[in-house]
Amino acid sequence: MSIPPVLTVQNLRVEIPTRRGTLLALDDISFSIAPGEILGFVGESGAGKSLTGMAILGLLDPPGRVASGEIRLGERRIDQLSQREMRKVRGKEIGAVFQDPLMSLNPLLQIGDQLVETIRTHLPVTQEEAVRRALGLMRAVGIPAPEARFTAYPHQFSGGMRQRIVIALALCAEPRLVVADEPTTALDVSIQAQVLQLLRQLCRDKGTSMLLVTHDMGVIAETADRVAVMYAGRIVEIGPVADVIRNPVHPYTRGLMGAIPTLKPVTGPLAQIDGAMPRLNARPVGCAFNPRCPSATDQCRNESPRVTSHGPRQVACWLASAEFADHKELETA
Amino acid sequence: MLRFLSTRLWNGLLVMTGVSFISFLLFSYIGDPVNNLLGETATLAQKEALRASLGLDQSLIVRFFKYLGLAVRGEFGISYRNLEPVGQLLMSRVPATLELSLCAAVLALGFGIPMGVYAGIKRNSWLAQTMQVVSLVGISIPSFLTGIILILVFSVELNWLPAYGRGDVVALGGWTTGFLTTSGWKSLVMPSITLALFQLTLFMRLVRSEMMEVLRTDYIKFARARGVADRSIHFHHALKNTLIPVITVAGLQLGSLIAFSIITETVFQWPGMGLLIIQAITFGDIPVIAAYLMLIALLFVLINAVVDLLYFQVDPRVRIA
Amino acid sequence: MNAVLKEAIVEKDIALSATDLGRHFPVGAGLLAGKLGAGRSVKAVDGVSFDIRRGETFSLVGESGCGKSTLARLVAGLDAPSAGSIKFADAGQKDHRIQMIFQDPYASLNPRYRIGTAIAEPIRFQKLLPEAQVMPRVHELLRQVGLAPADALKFPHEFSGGQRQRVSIARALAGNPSFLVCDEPTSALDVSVQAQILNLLRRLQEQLGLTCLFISHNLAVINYVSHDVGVMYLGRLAEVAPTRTLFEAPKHPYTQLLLAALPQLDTRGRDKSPITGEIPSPLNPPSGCAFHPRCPHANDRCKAEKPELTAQPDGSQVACHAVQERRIPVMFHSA
Amino acid sequence: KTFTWTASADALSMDPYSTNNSFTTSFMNNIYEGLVRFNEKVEIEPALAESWSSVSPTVWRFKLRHGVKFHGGEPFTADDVVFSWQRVMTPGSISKLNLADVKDVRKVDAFTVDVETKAPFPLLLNQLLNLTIMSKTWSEANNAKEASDLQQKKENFANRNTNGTGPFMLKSREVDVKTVLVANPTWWDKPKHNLTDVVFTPIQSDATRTSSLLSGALDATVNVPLQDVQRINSSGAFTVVQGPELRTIFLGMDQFRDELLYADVKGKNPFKDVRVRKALYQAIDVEAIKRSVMRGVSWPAGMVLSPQLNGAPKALNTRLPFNVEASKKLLAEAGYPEGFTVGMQCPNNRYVYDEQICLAIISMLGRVGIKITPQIEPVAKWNVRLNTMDVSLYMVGHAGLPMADSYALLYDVAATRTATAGGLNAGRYSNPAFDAVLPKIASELDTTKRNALLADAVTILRDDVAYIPLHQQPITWAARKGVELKQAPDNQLRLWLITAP
Amino acid sequence: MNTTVVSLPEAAPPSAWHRFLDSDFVYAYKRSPTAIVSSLTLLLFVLVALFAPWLAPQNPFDPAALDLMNARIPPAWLEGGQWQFPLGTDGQGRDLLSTLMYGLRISLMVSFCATLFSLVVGVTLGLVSGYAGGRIDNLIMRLADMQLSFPTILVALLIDGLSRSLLPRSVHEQLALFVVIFAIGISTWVQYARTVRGATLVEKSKDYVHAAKLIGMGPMRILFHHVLPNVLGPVLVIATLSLGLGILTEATLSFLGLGVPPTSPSLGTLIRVGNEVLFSGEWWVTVVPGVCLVILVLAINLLGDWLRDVFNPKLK
Ligand SMILES: Nc1ncnc2c1ncn2[C@@H]1O[C@H](COP(=O)(O)OP(=O)(O)OP(=O)(O)O)[C@@H](O)[C@H]1O
Ligand SMILES: Nc1ncnc2c1ncn2[C@@H]1O[C@H](COP(=O)(O)OP(=O)(O)OP(=O)(O)O)[C@@H](O)[C@H]1O
Ligand SMILES: [Mg+2]
Ligand SMILES: [Mg+2]
Repeated sequence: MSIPPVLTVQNLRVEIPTRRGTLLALDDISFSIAPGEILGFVGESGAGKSLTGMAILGLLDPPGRVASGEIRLGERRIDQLSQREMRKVRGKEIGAVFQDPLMSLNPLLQIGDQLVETIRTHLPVTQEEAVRRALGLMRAVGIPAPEARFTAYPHQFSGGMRQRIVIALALCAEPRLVVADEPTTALDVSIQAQVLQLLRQLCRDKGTSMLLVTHDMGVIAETADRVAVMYAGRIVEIGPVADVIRNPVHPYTRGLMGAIPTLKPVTGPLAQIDGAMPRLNARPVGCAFNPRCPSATDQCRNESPRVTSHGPRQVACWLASAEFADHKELETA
Repeated sequence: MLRFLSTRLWNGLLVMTGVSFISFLLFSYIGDPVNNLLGETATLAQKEALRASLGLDQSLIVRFFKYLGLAVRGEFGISYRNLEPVGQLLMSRVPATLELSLCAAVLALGFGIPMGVYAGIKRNSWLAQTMQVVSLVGISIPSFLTGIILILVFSVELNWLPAYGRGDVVALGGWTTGFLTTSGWKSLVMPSITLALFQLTLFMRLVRSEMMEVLRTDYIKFARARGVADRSIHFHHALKNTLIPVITVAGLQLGSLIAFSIITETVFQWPGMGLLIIQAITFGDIPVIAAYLMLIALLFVLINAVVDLLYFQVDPRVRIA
Repeated sequence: MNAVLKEAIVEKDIALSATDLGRHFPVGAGLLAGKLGAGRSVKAVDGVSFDIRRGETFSLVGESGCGKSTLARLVAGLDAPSAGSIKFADAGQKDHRIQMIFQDPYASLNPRYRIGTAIAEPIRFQKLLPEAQVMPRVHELLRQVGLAPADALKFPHEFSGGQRQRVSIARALAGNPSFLVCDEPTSALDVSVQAQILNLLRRLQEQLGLTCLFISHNLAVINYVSHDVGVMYLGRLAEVAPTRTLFEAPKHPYTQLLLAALPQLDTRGRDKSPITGEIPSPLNPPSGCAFHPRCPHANDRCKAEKPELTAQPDGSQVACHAVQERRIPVMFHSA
Repeated sequence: KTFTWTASADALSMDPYSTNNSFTTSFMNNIYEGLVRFNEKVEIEPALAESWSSVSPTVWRFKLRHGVKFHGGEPFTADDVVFSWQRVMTPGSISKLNLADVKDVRKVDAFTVDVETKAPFPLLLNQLLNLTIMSKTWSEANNAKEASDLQQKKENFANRNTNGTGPFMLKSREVDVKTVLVANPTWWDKPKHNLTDVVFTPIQSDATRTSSLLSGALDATVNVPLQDVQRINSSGAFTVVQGPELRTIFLGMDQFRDELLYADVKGKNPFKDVRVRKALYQAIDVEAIKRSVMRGVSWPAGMVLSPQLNGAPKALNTRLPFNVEASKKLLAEAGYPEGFTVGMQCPNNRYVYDEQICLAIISMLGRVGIKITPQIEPVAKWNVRLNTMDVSLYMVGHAGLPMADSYALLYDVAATRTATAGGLNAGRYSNPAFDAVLPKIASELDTTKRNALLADAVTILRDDVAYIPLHQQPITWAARKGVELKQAPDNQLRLWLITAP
Repeated sequence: MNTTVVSLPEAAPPSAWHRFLDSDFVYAYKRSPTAIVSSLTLLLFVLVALFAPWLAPQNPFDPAALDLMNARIPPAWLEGGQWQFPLGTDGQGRDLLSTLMYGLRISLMVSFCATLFSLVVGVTLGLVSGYAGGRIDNLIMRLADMQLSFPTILVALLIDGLSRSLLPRSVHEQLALFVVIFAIGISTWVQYARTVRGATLVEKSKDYVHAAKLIGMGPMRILFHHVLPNVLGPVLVIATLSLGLGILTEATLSFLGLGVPPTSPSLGTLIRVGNEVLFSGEWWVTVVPGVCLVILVLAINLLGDWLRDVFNPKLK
C-alpha cells in the first residue's frame, strides 16, 4: 500500500450493555478506506451498518461504547479522543449524511443559518465570508437560486433538495471522509439517482473518501468502489464491488444477490434465505449465519470463522478457501 | 392567514356564547344575593319586593337574553356588593392580577426553563435529581398552606415582607402599578412565589422531558456530527424546539394564573380578580361573577389566538406557504 | 374504454373494473374553511380507469405521493371515491370479501392482541366458521405462511418485520378474501425477507386463485408478481400494460425514466444522466400533462392539455401526447 | 396619630342608605350621624338632635343641634333631616326597611322637626339610628338625590363620596383595599379620640389578619379568631379585648311541617312535641362547648335574648339543666326511645366556631340516640335555606340589631311567620299567645310595663322550648398595647372613642 | 425503526405474569429507588385507607363516640399527651390518628373517584372526538375550551346548585361528596380528552384499524376494542398525576368551605381546620395531616413522573 488510507478501522468491537447482559453489536470489524475511495456497506436492517458509522463519528448513543480495537483517521487515532477534541474532527475532517433528510435538519432554523453556523464552527472566517461560502456550497450541490433560498426553512424544500443541503452541510469544511448513512433510502428512485450522482461527483472532484451505508445492493453497484457485506455485527465479505457482485463467496452474500428481484423476465421463485438474521442477544454459536446456511458444517456450528484475505477480498467463512479454489478454476477455465 | 383568523374568531365566538350561557346558569344556583343585601332578618315580603325589583323573579331565559343583550354592549350592570358598575370594578382589579401573574410567570419561566434544560441535559446528575424531587415537593403542598407558611416565616417571624396587600401603588392613567415603589415590590414577593411554585415545577418537568426527547432527534445528532458546539446544540438547536410545547402550556398556564389565583389572592389579600370573585361568590354578587366568567373566557380565547400567533413566529412549518 | 381492448379481454373474466375514479381531499379544515377558503383540494387520485381480471395481479407503481395508497384504500372500500366508480363482478355475493396487506408491518397489527387473536378476528367477527374450528384454522394459516402454530400465543413485538408481514398475510387470508389489496407489502423489509414474502405471495395467489391489486414503488418487485402494471404519476395513470410489455417496451417517458433510475446490479459505472427536476406538489400540480416540467419531449400541447390513456397495438395503454403523435420513437413488444 | 385597623370585609358602600349590612353601618357611623346615637354601652344619646319630646302618642318633636357643619362646610338644618328622610324612602334604599314604623318627618322650623310614627311606637329613637343625615345641597348638587339603586346602570355619586357631620371625613377609598379617614376638625362634639388619620384595610383570611397584626403592620384588628388569642397575648406587644356580643346563638326546629324534611320519622314531626324539644335542650352541654369549643369564652344563654339587650328579662336567663337521663326519658315518653335521625343545618363561616359547635352538638345528641345528618354550608347557601325554610334543626343567631332591642329580636325570631313578620323564624314556631303579646309590647310606651310584657313573651318561648338557646359569643378585638378600643356589645368599632398612645 | 431487544425463548410462550415480570417496565421499576419507595408509600397509604375501620383506634365519624373532654390533647410524646391518642386530638376530641386514617380514606376515595370520572368522560370524549373528527370533534374541543374558563370552585358551586334543584330532597345529604367528586372530575377531563384525541388521531390512521374496518367492524367496537387499549399509556400517567392533584384540589375546595362535609373530614378538611389553629400552639392539628398529605401527594407525583418517563416512547 503506497498511499496511506484515510480511515483505518481495526478489530473494532462495539458493546451495548443492556439489562440482559452486554450485547456485542459490532464484532471484530476491520477495514480501511483509501483517499477518494467509496466504500459501500450493505446488510440487513440491524446488521450494524449505522453503528459502524456512528462509532467512527464518535457518536454512539450511550450506553453503547467502543470496547476494543482502534479507529485511525490518517495516522491519528480518533477512538480515544475526548468529546471536545472529537468535536473538532467531526464536520471538519469527517462529514456525515444521515438517512432521513426531513429529520436531519433543524426545522426551526433557516438553511442559511445552519450552513453558516457549521462553517464558522470549523473555519476561521467572517460572517460575510461564511455566507459567501454557504451560497457557493448551495450552488455546488445544485440548488438553483441559492440567494433566494438562503433564508428558507427546511420544510420549504422537497426531500431531494433537503438531502442536497444535508450534503452541503457535510461538505462545509471539506472533510477527508464522508460517512453517508443510507443517504437515499427515504427518496424516490428518480431523486435517488440525482443524489447519488451528486455525491459521486463531489467525491470525485474533491478527492473525498466516502463510507456509503445502504441496504440496496443496486446503489452499491452503481456507486461504490468496494463493498463490505455485514451480517449480525460482523463483516462477512469485503472486496471490490464488481467481484463481490459477480462472484459472491460468502453464502450469505450469495443468497442476498439471488434474492434481489430484477427487471428481467421472471423464471422462477427468487432465491430465498430462510429464517431471519438473529438478534444480537440470540446470536448462535459459531458462524452467526450457520442456521440459515445451506452448506454449514460442524465447524461452522462451533467456531466463529476468521477473516481470511484472498487477494483484494476478505471473507469470514470457513468454506471460503474452497470456494475460491472453485472460482479460480472457473476463472482460469 | 385570513382563514386561520376567521376560524379562530368563529371558535372564540362559540366558546364565548357557551360560557355566557353556562355562567348565566350559575345565577340561579349559587346563592341568593337578596339575603346578603337585606340581611337575614328581612321578612318574606321585603325579600320578594327586592327580588322583583332586581328582576330575579323572571324566567331564566328572559333574563339570559336581557343579560346577553346588555353584555354585548359592554354593560354588565352594577355589582350587588359594591354598587359599582361591574365593568369598572373588574377593570380596577385587572392590574393587580396581571402584575401578580406576570411576576409569577416570569419566575416560573425564568427558573423553570433553565432548571428544565439542566435536568434534561444532565438527567442523571445529582443536582438534576434533587431539583426533580424538590420541585415535586413544591407542588405537593396545597398553595394555601404555602402562603400561610411564607407569611409566618417572612412576615411574623422575620418581619421582612408585608403579609397582605399590594403596598403603595402608583396610578398611571387607568392602570395602577406596584412596580414603581419599594413596598410594591416587597408585597409582590410572597404572592408571586406562592403562585409560581406550581407552574415552575410544571415548566421544569415539561422542558426536561421535551429536552430529553429533542436531544434524541436526528437533527441534533446531525448537528453533533457537524461538530456544532454543545452550548449551541443545547441552547440554540434544542431549546428552540422544546419551546413549541412550552408555548402551548405557558399560554394555558398564564391563563389559569390570571383566572384562578383565587387562593393566593385570598391568602395575601391581593386586590385582584381572584379575591374579587371569591368575595362575589360568597356574597352572591351575580353580575360580577357573570362578567368575570365572560372576561376569563375572552382571556382564554385571546391567549389561544396569541399562542397560535406565537407558533407562527417560532415554528416556520405552520406558516402557510 | 377502447373497443379493441374490450374484445381482447372478453374471454377472461373481469373481477374489478374502475372507471374514472377520483378522490379529492379538501385542503384545510374548520367550519368556515369551505366557505371562506379558496376551496382548494388535493386530487390524490384523478380520473383513473383500469380493469383487473379474475385470478390475476394488477400492479400499480409510482413515486411517493402519487396516490397509490389512496387508490388502494378506495378499492378496499376504506374510503369513498369523490368521482367515478368501482365495480366488482361479484359484488353483493356472499363470498365477496376484500382483504388488505399493509405497508408498515409495525403498525398493521394491534400491539395489544396476541397474533392468534388477531388472525382469528376476521373469522370470528364475520362468523366464517363455528368457534370450535377457529383455532385449528388459525394454526393452519400460520403454517401456510411459514410460522409455527405455537406462535399464535405471542404478541406482535416478539416478531421481526418479515414475520409480522407473514402474520398480516395470514390475517388477510383468514377473512377468506376473494380480492386482495397489497399496499407496498415489502417496502419496509430487507431484500432477503422481501424475497420470502414475494415468494409466499406468489405461491398463495397461485394456490388460492386470488385476484390482487399490488402496489409498490419498486419496478423490480412489480416485475416479479404482476400480470398487468399501471404506472401512476401525480394521481393519474401514465401507462397501463402487461408486465413484459411494460418492461421491454416502455412507452411513456416517465416509465422509461423510472426504469432507467432503478439502480441495478449490473449497471456499474453507468453514468446515467439522471432526470432533472422534482416531483411536483400534488397541491399545486402542473397544468396539462403533470409530467411535462420533467419531460424531455414536452411541447406546448403537453403544457396545456391533459393526455388520456390510449390503447397501443401491443395491448398497452399510454397517456402521452408525444407517444400518440409519435413525436418520440415508440417500441412495441412482440409477445 | 394614624390608626391602622382591619376587619374581615370592607364596607360595601359609602352610601349609608344602600345597605343594612351591619359592618357597613357601623363603619359609616364614623362619617354620618343620625339624630341620636349609641354610646359604648349601647345606650341612646343625643347626636344631631339636642333633645326631643312627645307631641302626641304618634308625633315626636326633635330640637336640632345648632352650629353643626357638614364636612363640606354646609350648615346643618331641618331641611337636611327632611331631605334625608325623603332620600331614605327612595326605591334603591335598603335602610328604609329599618324605618318601617316611621310615617313622616316634617320640618317645623329651621332647627325643629316632627317625626310621626304609624302607631304609638316606643322604639322610635332606636329606629331613627338608621336615619343618618346627609346634606341636601351636596346631594342635589352631585345628583345623588336618590339612594344608590342596583337597577341603575350608573354609579351613585354617594357610593364613593361622603359628606356627613360625623367625627371623621373620608379622604380616599379603594374598594376592598384601603379606606382612609381623617379627623373632622370642626366636629360639634368634643372629641374623645386623639386620632388624626384612620387607615382601614380589610383582610379576608383569618390567618393573614392575625399575621399582619403580629408583624406590626396594624394597630388593631376586629374579628380575631379565638384560637389566635393566646398567640397574640403571648407576643406581649398586643392586648386582646373580649366581651360578650349582643348576639345569642340558638338552635331552631321546624315546628310547622307535618313531616320533617330531613328525618327518618315518617308521618309526624317529632319537633312538634315539646318533650322532644326539651330532650334536645337537655342533651346539650353548653358548658362543655364553652370549655372545649369556645376556649372558655362564651356566655351560656337561657333565652334567645342577650341579657344586655334593651328590655331583656335578665332573671329569665337560666338554663334547663344538662341531663342526659332526663333527655332520654323525655324522648322515650314522646315515643322515641331509640331516638331518630334528623338533618341539621349549620353555617360554617357565619358565627364564631359555628361549624365546631354544631359538630359538638351532633356528638352530644348522639348520646341520647338522636342521629344527625349534618348539612354544614357556607353562609350564602345556609341563608337560602333559612329563607326558604329548608330546615329541620338549624343553628341561627340574632343580636336584635340594628335597633338593639329585645322586641325587635323577638319579632324577627318568634312571631308567626307571615309575609311581613317573623323574618328569621325559619322553623315557623307559632304560638297565638305569644303573637298576642307582641303588639302590646310594640306600642307600650311605659318602660316598666313593657319590660314585664317582654318577660311574659320570653316565658312563653321558654315554656314552649321554641328555641334551644346556646350562648352569647364573644367579640374579640386586638390592638397594639396602649391603644384603647372601647368595645361595645354591638360589635361596632367607634373610632371617635379610640385613643392611641 | 429500532425495536427493543426482547429475548425469544423458543420454548412454550411465557405466561402473562412471567412476561410482565420480564418486561422493561418491571426492570425499570426494580432499578428505580424513587419508584419503589414512592409506590410502597402509596401502597401503605392505600392499605391504611382501605382498612381504616379495623386499624383505627376510634371511629371519628361516629359523633356519639367523641367526647369534648378529650379536645386538644397534644401528641403522646409531648407534655400532657396520652397514649390513648398517639398523635393527639383536635378541637372536637377526635383522635387524630384515627381521623387521619379515615381522612386518608375520604381523600383517596374522592380523588380516585374524581380521577376515574374524569378519565371515563375525558377518554370517551377524546376517543369520539379524535375518531369522528369534523363537527363532533369541533364541538367537543370547543366544550373543552369552555371548560378551561371555569375555575373548579365555580364548577363545584354550579354542580351543587344544579343537583340541588334537579334532584329530590331525600338524596341531598349524600350529595356533598359527589359534588366534590364531580367538580374535581369535570375540571380535569379536558386533559384526558386532548391527550386521547391526539393519540386517537395517530392510532386511527394505523393499519390495524383499517384491517378491522375491512372486516366490517363498527366504529364503536373499533374504538373500544382496538384504539382504546393503545391510547391508555399516557392516560395512566395523567391519571396518576391527577390523582395527586385531585387530593390537593379537594383540600383547596375544603379550604374555601366547599369540600367534603366536616363530619367526615378528609385530609384537606383537616388541614383547613388545622390551618386555623396554626398560631395557637396546637400545631399538631395541622402539621400531622399536612405532612401526611404532602407525603402522599409527593409519592403519587414521583410515581407519576417516573411512569411518564417510562411510558414516553420517544425516550426509549
Ligand atoms: N442503544 C441500543 N440498545 C440496544 N441495541 C442497540 C442499540 N443501538 C443499536 N442497537 C442494536 O445494534 C444493532 C445494529 O444497529 P444498526 O443501527 O447499526 O443497524 P443497521 O445495520 O444500521 O440497520 P438499519 O438498516 O435498520 O439502519 C441492531 O440490532 C440494533 O438493534
Ligand atoms: N386524508 C388526506 N387528506 C389530505 N390529503 C391526503 C390524504 N391522504 C392522502 N393525501 C394526499 O394525497 C396524495 C397521495 O397520497 P397517497 O398516500 O395515496 O400516496 P402514495 O402514492 O401511497 O405515497 P407513498 O409512496 O408515500 O405511500 C398525497 O399528496 C397526500 O398528501
Ligand atoms: Mg441504519
Ligand atoms: Mg402509500
